[in-house]
Amino acid sequence: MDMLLKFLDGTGFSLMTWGNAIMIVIGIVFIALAIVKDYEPLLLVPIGFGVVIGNIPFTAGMAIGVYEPGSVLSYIYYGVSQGIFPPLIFLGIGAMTDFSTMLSNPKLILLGAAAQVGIFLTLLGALFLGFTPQEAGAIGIIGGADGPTAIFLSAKLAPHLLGPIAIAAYSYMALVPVIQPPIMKLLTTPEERRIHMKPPRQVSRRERIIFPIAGFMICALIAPGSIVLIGMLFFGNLLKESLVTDRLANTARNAMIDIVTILLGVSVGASTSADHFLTPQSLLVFGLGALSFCIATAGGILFAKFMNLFLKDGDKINPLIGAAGVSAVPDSARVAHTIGQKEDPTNYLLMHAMAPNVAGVIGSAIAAGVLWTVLVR
Amino acid sequence: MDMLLKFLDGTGFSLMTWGNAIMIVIGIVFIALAIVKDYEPLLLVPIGFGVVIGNIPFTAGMAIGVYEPGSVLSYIYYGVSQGIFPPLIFLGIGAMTDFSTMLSNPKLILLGAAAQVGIFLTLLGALFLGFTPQEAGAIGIIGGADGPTAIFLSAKLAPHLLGPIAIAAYSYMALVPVIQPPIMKLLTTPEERRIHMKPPRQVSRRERIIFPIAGFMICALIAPGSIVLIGMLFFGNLLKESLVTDRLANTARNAMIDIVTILLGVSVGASTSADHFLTPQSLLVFGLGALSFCIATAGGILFAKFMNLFLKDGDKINPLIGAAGVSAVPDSARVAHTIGQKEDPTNYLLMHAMAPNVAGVIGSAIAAGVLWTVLVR
Amino acid sequence: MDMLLKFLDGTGFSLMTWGNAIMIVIGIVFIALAIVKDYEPLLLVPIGFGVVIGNIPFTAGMAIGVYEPGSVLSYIYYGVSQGIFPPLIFLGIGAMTDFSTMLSNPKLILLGAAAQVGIFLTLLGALFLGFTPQEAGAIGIIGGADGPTAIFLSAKLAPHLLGPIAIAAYSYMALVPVIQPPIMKLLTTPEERRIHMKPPRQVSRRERIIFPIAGFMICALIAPGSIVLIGMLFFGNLLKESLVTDRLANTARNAMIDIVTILLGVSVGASTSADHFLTPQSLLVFGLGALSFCIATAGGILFAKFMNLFLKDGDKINPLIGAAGVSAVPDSARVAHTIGQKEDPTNYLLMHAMAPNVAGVIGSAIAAGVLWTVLVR
Amino acid sequence: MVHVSWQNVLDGHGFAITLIGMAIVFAGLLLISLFIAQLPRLLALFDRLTTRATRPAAPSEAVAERAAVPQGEEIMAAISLVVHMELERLTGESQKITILRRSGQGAIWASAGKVRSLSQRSPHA
Amino acid sequence: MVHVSWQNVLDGHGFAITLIGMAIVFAGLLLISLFIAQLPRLLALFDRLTTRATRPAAPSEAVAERAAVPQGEEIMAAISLVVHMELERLTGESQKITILRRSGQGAIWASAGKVRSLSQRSPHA
Amino acid sequence: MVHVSWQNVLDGHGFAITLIGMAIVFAGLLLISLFIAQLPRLLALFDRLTTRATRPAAPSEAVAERAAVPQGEEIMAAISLVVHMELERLTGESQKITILRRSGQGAIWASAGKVRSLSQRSPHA
Ligand code: NA
Ligand code: NA
Ligand code: NA
Repeated sequence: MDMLLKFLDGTGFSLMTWGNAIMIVIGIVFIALAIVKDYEPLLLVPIGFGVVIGNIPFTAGMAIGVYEPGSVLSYIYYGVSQGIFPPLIFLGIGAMTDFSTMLSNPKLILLGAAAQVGIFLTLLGALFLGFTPQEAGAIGIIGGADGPTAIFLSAKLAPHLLGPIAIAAYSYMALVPVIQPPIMKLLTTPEERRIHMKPPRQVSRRERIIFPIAGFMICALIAPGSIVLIGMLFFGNLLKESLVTDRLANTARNAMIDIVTILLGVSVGASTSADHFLTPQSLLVFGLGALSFCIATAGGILFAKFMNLFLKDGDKINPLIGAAGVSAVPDSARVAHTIGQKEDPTNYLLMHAMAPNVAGVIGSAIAAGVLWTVLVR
Repeated sequence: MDMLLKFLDGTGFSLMTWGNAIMIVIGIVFIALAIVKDYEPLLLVPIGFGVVIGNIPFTAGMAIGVYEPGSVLSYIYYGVSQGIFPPLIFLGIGAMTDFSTMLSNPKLILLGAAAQVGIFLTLLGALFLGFTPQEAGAIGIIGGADGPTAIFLSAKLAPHLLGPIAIAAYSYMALVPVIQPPIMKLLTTPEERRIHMKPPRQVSRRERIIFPIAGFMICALIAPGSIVLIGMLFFGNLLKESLVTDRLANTARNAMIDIVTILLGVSVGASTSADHFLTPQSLLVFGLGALSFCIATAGGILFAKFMNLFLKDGDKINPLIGAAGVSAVPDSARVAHTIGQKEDPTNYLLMHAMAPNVAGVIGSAIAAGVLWTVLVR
Repeated sequence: MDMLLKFLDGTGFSLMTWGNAIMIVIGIVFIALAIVKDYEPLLLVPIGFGVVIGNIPFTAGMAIGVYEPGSVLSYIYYGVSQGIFPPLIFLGIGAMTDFSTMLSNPKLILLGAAAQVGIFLTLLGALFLGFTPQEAGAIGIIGGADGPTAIFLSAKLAPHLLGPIAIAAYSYMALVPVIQPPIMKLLTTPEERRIHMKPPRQVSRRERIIFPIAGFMICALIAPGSIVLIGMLFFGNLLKESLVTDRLANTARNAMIDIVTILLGVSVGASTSADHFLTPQSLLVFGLGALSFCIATAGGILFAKFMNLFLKDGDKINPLIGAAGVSAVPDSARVAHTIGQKEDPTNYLLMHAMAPNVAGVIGSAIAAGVLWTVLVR
Repeated sequence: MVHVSWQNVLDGHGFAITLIGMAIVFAGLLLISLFIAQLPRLLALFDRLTTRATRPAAPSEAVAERAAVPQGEEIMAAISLVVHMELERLTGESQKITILRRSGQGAIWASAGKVRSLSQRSPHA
Repeated sequence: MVHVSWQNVLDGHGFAITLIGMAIVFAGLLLISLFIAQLPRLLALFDRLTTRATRPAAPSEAVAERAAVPQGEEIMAAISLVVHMELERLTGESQKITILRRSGQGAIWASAGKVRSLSQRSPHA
Repeated sequence: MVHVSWQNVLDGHGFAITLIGMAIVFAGLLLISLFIAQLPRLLALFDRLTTRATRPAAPSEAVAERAAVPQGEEIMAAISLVVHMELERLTGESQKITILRRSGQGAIWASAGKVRSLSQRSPHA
């Protein structure tokens, strides 16, 4: 009888808190958004289910939760907390990314740099609100709109904020089609949105092979903190472009990235138990994260308009594709394309937008490298 | 010359014991059964070869064996001893399991609960024979007829018995077509075996999506010890049923589960070196394990007959499918189907038997959660 | 301003050494050879890019490099330094190797034994040059022409030489089409090169199933140090040949071996930072490695000629296939075939050469087992 | 070795564990069973509530089903492509598949819908 | 740096290691070679012993080979299915494949043999 | 909780980090941009230097492209093979694929080129 009472005391029903209930609802909302609205389902379904798993209460000390040493979830989460999963995901992303539009129009790369202003202005805001420099750096990187980069940097600089930062980064990436359009319309005139761009030139195989090697060396020499992320990204791309290692590229962009995505998603989700997640800090992180996406979008657009001041008439950039510089591949490029087509249905911006889009991935990885180097203790 | 003698002293020929030789023969018998009789080859081939590997004698201290820190086999075995592999396998099983017949006929779920009586009566028997409560719990779970569940619970409660328990569980699962039929015939009349059941109704996509989430929450709240196993099972099923994460489900049920199955099979096999395995305790474990399968089968059948007392004529359950409640998916469901067809070749029980069959997986995972919570030290 | 200076001091430009620059060029040469000359691209591309990654200088203490605890590269390298990756690769190799030509002509197996003389004579040379016995053993194994075996043994005996040994082994394997032909022409007469061999007999499924089990037991009993490597090789082959575990064999020879190859290649490459790699010892390792390939080739050829002294006229062995005994599957078998066809275009030696070729894999794994047992401290 | 006796069972709380265990297992599966039995009714209720508020609530499923029926010429084009790609896969010269895929980029220009597949592959960055 | 000399080789037991090593390698591969050479004879002996006891001992291989020849209409059905599935795979909308597989469950009702594939997928639980 | 104030930003070197960070990001991507812009010119220069030394320098690409066009009868043979293999894959009896692959070894006898695929699979040993 005693045993039964003791067991019932340990069930989830009696240990359940309001916080857990709220988080479980959030997890279910994530799953529902992914399935019904098709918002980044490959991430929101694992994270959402992870949130549900992580908020079923349990008696402490049995090695069940993410934060208990020896638990299965803690072993999986190790790949997150040690920053192992993000580079492996970058390897797969590299093996599926086509840099050729970027190679055919190198000046668009700068738009991917300009959008990183979101990272640093958000860092200023976070400092202003009283976060430590390390925390502020980790929060700022949400504006990079790169899940793996955000997780990697938070794991290094502010592991206690990893949950909110990762969730914020992936949520806003899923919400890019909602966040960006109003800013894009606000900052561009209908004439600008109607600008047609020249079709990109054909890029040779040799250029595509040399680029990942040279690109890696430039980034890594200038910001050694980005060696691991950028290295894996370009290594994956070399596996793809060399054509002689196609079977490795195939595995990297299929079985490998899928396995890591599943493990990363579910364990990041499970790390958001209410007692760790439902804090005033998390709210601030989410607010700053939203801000950073807006600033980044604006940064890309405005820099495109700035560049147009120096460009000849036929070469002008459609400033909408500046918004794609935040990365969130390929959603923000699609948003740029869609907004452009609303103004002029004959305007195909998609491939042009891919150039700042993939440059944005490189840009935020460099930014993460800089922040890591400057802020590491 | 000294060196040669020393080397020859270290070869397997001079260190070989009778125990090793017996175990090697057992390993080869496993492989032969798998290939010739087609008994669960995906498990018996890796386990059988693992048994051969684990019983080649070697000089201690060179970091070769499973139990020597720093050896390759010990690193692989870590996934077993820490309970990491079983949840990953459940993830893959979830991604390949179709719960729709269960959803279409929910009362059959109770058969999957009834069959778990095998677990608890065996626990009583093991206690009676002088095993500690922890050991008894781990031995009882053999009756769950779930390899990963058995390994997970033994790793937590009685790691020194993991080898015999895992081998017993998988052996008897392979022998389900031999163990169950006599009991089924003994406990049912020919009229009962001829009972036809109504075809299951069509289940909507929404039901299949909601079920893994709701089912997980019910199980996890009532028995938090089952969070990890049940969580991964239903997470995998959600990946499959949501349809928007099909590529993740595909990887989970192919590359991922295969890799883990290979590593789990060969390292569990290799953990059965004669000095650890050939003990009187192992014999008792095997005896109790056989008993538990018989009790579980009887439990499922008798509960079906008990339910029939309360059901109207057209709704009666064919008690043969009660035997499928032990899980051992899908072998025991096939056995129920085959025995039913012998009595009446027009009777297709297979899909009906799948309902208690998959319910049995959930049932034994809950039982494992309860045992872990109650018995953990 | 201070911060900027401090940051600039930490960039790769200011920390770059001549050593790093040389190594980066070497890495790029590896990649170029792989892509342009098609020399073992699956290995040289990952290793080459790893060399580039490992030689970008960085501020110590930030957990970036392979040798810094807690870095991502160090976690990946763990699979190399603990010898975990090589057996997993052997598992995949076993699952893709067809031993049937070897089974159909068992006397050719001895050529795979004779070629291992390269290992031991190189060991003598290394001892002579002042290497310790452990180092000498690890250097000698380069002559086995098996990447995983070389890595496994160096990790156990001389971890500080792992980089040069692994690079040497894979480089010379890639260069087999350059190294072997002159030796083959030097040691054989045109008449010998024109010897035709009888087509191999058909091997039954049962023979192919029994071989991996029996072969493993023979090797493991005679040289227990080879249990792990040989065990995984034959386990993989059993998965393939049993036919009932085809899905496991498929995953082992695709997703699994690809993932491990990527991680092994890039982390071995990254372990060659100039300060660890550019030493006089490395030069000696490369010199001895080249020697060992030559000796191994000569050993196989000469032993074939020796065997011919005792064989009847129709049964004589074409000594060219002796060179395939070094393994380097299937390159050295192809070389034997090509050289044979130059002398007589109607002579198809390829399948005959596969027999010593795969026997050479087993031979060098046994040799590694012996060296490990004799030299382990 | 401990003695074989019923005292062991009592000392180990065997009967309590058995009763609690079976009770929890039955409770869990009974709750699931009841939930499943009510689920169609709950969904019908939910549908009535939502359709009253907005018109067609879940078009995604309809879209998916419609999209599942490929148009005539698409099929013809696909047959040749499939065979071509498989042919290449079988000959082990997978490089060419990549080349082929790349040449398909011209088509991407004209149709935003196809990019969905790209998104499904790389949702992280 | 140690001196370069033959003394090193002697101190390191170089010749003993070389001799033992080559002896073991040869012994191992020689034993394998002998075993393989005798294997057909052993199997023939085994077959004679077993066929005397029971009749046809290894039908599994025969079955496998027979099953390898697909019947006419099966092929026709498969061509369309393959093309249809590949088409879907190429368009990246893999959801539909699942739907298709599910509709195939009607067939499972009638043929127990097909369930073998399910078993080969999930043998753990 | 620390006060909300601009002093925090100054204490945390916020502006320095921002300036350095943006500078480095721009520098990195600008360098890449410049490099890419010059790359075609560099490659043309490289080609002129090498073609002066030796004749056709990069035949591998040409070979790859030529090989990408499969000959007529090869395609016909492939169609049946593909369908046959896919059929087997779909029925879940993958053993047969292995048998088939094995029977293909006769062909390997006659053509060394096919072994390339083997090499691409197992380059380690
Ligand atoms: Na970005
Ligand atoms: Na069960
Ligand atoms: Na070798």
